[in-house]
Amino acid sequence: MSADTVRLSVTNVTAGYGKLQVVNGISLSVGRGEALALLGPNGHGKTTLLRAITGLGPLTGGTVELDGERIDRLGTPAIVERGLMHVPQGCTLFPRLTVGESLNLAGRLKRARRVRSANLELVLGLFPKLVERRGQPVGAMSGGERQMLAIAMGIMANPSVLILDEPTLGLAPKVRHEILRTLLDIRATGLSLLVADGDVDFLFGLADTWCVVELGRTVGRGTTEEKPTQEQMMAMFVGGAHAPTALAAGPDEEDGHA
Amino acid sequence: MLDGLVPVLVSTLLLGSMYSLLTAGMSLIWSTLQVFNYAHGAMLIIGGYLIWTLSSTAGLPLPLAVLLATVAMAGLGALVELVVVRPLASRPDGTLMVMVATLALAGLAEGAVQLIWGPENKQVQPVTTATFDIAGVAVRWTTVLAFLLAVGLVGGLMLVVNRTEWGASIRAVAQNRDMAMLLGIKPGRVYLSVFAASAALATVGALVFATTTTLTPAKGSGPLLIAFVVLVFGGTASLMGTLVGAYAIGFIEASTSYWIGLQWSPVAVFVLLVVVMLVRPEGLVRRGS
Amino acid sequence: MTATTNQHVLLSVRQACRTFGSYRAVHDVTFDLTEGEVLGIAGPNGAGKSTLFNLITGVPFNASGGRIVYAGRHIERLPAHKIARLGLRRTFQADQVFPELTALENVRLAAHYLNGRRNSRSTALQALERVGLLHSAHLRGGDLSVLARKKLMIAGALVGDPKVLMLDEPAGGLDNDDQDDLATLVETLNADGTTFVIIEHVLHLLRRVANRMIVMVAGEVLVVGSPDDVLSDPRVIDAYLGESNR
Amino acid sequence: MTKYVPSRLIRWAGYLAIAVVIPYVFVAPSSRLLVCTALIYALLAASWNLTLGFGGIFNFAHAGMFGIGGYAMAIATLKLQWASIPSLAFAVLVGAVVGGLTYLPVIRMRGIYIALITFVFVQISYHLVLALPDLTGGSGGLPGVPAMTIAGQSLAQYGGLGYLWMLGAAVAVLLIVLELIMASPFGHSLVALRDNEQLARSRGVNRVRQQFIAFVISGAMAGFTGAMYVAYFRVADVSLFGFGLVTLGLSMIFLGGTKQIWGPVVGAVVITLVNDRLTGLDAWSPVVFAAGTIAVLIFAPGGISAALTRGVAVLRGRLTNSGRPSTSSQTPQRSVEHA
Repeated sequence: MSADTVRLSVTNVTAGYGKLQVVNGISLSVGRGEALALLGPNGHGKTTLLRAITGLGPLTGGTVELDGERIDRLGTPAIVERGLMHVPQGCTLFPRLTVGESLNLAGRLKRARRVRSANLELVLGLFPKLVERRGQPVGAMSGGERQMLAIAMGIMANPSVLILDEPTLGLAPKVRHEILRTLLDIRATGLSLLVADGDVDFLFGLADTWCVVELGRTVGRGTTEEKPTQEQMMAMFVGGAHAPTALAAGPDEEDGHA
Repeated sequence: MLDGLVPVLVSTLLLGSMYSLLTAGMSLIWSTLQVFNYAHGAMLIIGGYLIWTLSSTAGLPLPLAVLLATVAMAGLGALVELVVVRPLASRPDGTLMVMVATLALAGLAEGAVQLIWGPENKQVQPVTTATFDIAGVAVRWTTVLAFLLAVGLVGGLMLVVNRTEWGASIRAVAQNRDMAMLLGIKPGRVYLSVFAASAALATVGALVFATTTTLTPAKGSGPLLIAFVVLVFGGTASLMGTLVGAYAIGFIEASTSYWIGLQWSPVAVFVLLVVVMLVRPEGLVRRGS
Repeated sequence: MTATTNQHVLLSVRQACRTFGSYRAVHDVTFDLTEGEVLGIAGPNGAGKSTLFNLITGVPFNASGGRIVYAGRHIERLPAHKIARLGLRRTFQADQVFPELTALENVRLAAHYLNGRRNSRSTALQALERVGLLHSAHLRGGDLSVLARKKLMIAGALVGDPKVLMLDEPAGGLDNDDQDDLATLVETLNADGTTFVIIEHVLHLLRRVANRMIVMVAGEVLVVGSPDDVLSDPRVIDAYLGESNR
Repeated sequence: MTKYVPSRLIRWAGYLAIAVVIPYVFVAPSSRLLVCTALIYALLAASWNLTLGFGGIFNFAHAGMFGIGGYAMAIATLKLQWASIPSLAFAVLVGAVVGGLTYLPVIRMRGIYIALITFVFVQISYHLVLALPDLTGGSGGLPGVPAMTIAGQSLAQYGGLGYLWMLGAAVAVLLIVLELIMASPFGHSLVALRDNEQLARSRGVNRVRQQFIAFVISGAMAGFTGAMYVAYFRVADVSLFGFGLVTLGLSMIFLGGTKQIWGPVVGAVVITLVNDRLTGLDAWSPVVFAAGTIAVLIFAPGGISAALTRGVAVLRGRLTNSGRPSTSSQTPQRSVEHA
């Protein structure tokens, strides 16, 4: 992709907690209207990376740029105000707020306020379930409904790049399908997506490019047209088994802070 | 026994109103930051002295004095958050540190009040000393005023917290800080406003307090304990619980003083508190699902 | 690995379930653990694997329903410390140790409360030796490497020869060499007679050490069988990868 | 922790040596008063740290157990006319029982609720004392507690020389006892429960049992301390349950630092000395004192003992020149935003 269409650009980011370095120098970029899938076994740094990008977790090195502007020194509210939204993994949202209140709150950002009613119409159209649930507290909803609300809140923030961490976790296949369709619809409006998930079907249905994270490094990447083999994919998900080939493919190994 | 009912109820009305005003701010801070502000009683005392200065010394009409004092105290509350709470709250052992710091702050406030206003008793003159009659018992109009203030302000706060965007962001920060920040809410600002609102409410509580009893620099511990007891009784999570708890404690106190003896009322309240904690410890601190 | 030759059932789980409000994290899970075997448990995130460990060991909660019999005793209502004292021990995800205590103190604490105060120090040293951490006995838990902390967590569970060790994602966050190291440790301990239940995402590790595998999906047992059969089972590949990647 | 046994014995000998030397260093009555006060507070703060620092329980009730121990002493000597030693033992026993009782409402609670409940406990004691004037003397307190006598010798003789001996020895013994506790599996179980309750429980630790024992032990220590306080100042009154004492004790603990057993002792000594200097300032003294406490909390996390141990570690590193790379080289560009 050419430089002027790059929205989010992550360069050589390291992150971790205390002495434990979880992300060891990851670089990736997401273009306008593009969807990038983040694959890899659990506990290898995907969530830590995503949290570091939006300032929810500590970032120990590297740069993050959004539309050419450095955002790695900004706080989360400022990052979101610039158009980078993040729906964290297993997010419980606000259990004692109603669905309506949550959506309304998500649209109170400066960048979202003027289009709040239009976006509300959009998300209620995408997730009709939320209409009937509007007056109910979020804590009383099922996991699937809550995940839909989380994505809807992400959209209400009117971002230019939306990060989704495990959006299908714990959801039934039918619900996954609904969410996939919705996300494809949103993508079509020009929104960029960075998605980590455990469901390969889902990811490859959604994304243009993929990137595998193992032991805090990217160990492979490609486009969804050149789908990896089942063997390779098992390796991505369960880690290690086929590591020699996967590791060899690592294009950007910077030996950070081992 | 029944002949005491009216005076007990009137007394309950006054005490409950005072207690709900004392506790509402504390409850707001607790539900947002999950800390107890041990300086809350001291803030109330400062508020009371401010009202006294503005009305008795500067000669301003009482309502104006209360208004000015409330605004000043809101500023002081914000300052406390900024200087004392903020640097400590983000530490791993933040809750304990904040509580110890506010405890120290209470001592600081006591000394400061003594330096500024001296150790003598002060009393704020009530707006009116007029009374009216219920079943042969003279009731002060100020009791009615206190009730209206309590229900109006605490009820108003409930409306603000439950119906406005500011209220929603307070609840959002309390329930899920990360997600709140992802919606552009700055937790620091929310905390600041919560401390300001809490101090403002305490100042109105101070009006009732300072007209019913005298002010001395060391009097802050009384209201603080009452606030603690109300928090446990009414459930710490909701302002409605605060309101109910405040009047319940007011009733227990009024009835034990009337029927058993004045010195037994705090013991009765605390003993009941311990019993309640033993029987339903989680029940009383449980949040609404 | 001679699990199948000895048919003595050590742990029997019947219709175990755990609900949180309306959410069913684990639903009607039934399985037997035979003495001497290594049972692997796999499944995608959120399948209820750790919850199953929790309800069996009572930390931090017991099962909401079902029966769990360990060594002839019902344990479904026992508090965690009593279950552990019976010899059914577990580790936790990541690398949890007591950071301010030394490695020896970490294990000695377990020896004292699990195995009795007598000889707790030598019991602890023995456990440290078995996992190969004797040389680090006087280092603080927080100063150890990730692998060493994982081994320390195992050593704490290993005091006084428990019958069953339940390991929750022991290989998570380890590189290939460390994973090998850990697998060797499991094999050695198993050869010495310890029965294992292991939750693991690193399936090749399970393939190496497990005699039998359970794959869980959405709080229920999907497949039980030998690792090779289970890992080539289309239902399992579906569970991990989705239907179109078969 | 247990590696250098000889150095531990040397340290203990040091504690005892200091206790022995103190009476000869501080001879003037005013300085003896100050030192005795500091030692009593050292007992209070160091024993409080067992539940608060090492147990990680937000226990504000220690001051209440201290006060009850003090009243037990006063009642035993004045109302029951008991001798000093049985009275002291009675106060220790009462403290232990009250400590155990205090834990009961705490059993099912976690974290911050404990701070509220235990604080309220102190206030219940305050009001109970006022409500039972026949026993406690009400707001007038119980003045005229006799000076402690051991083997017919009053500790108050020679400008309180006996108290100085006894309190110095008590602090030294308390430090040694606390060290023994914290080096034992019981002490480790408290730390384990504080740092990782689930892991601790799965290692056979029964939370309720261990913490109950901790409350009983700390109650006994507090009872002893309160009894010594009352025997030294010869009066028990409601100020024992005052707000000020809670604040004072907590300030000592956090100024000294909770990580080291001797930390609160250092805090107690420093604060007693500072308070003594501040008495000339009248109402300014609580202001300066509280502001100082808040500043310490904000700017010196870990307190004096943490600063000292850090300093010693740096010095040691310089001396041995082990060439260990500084771990702080990776300064984070951005830590998690908290405000």
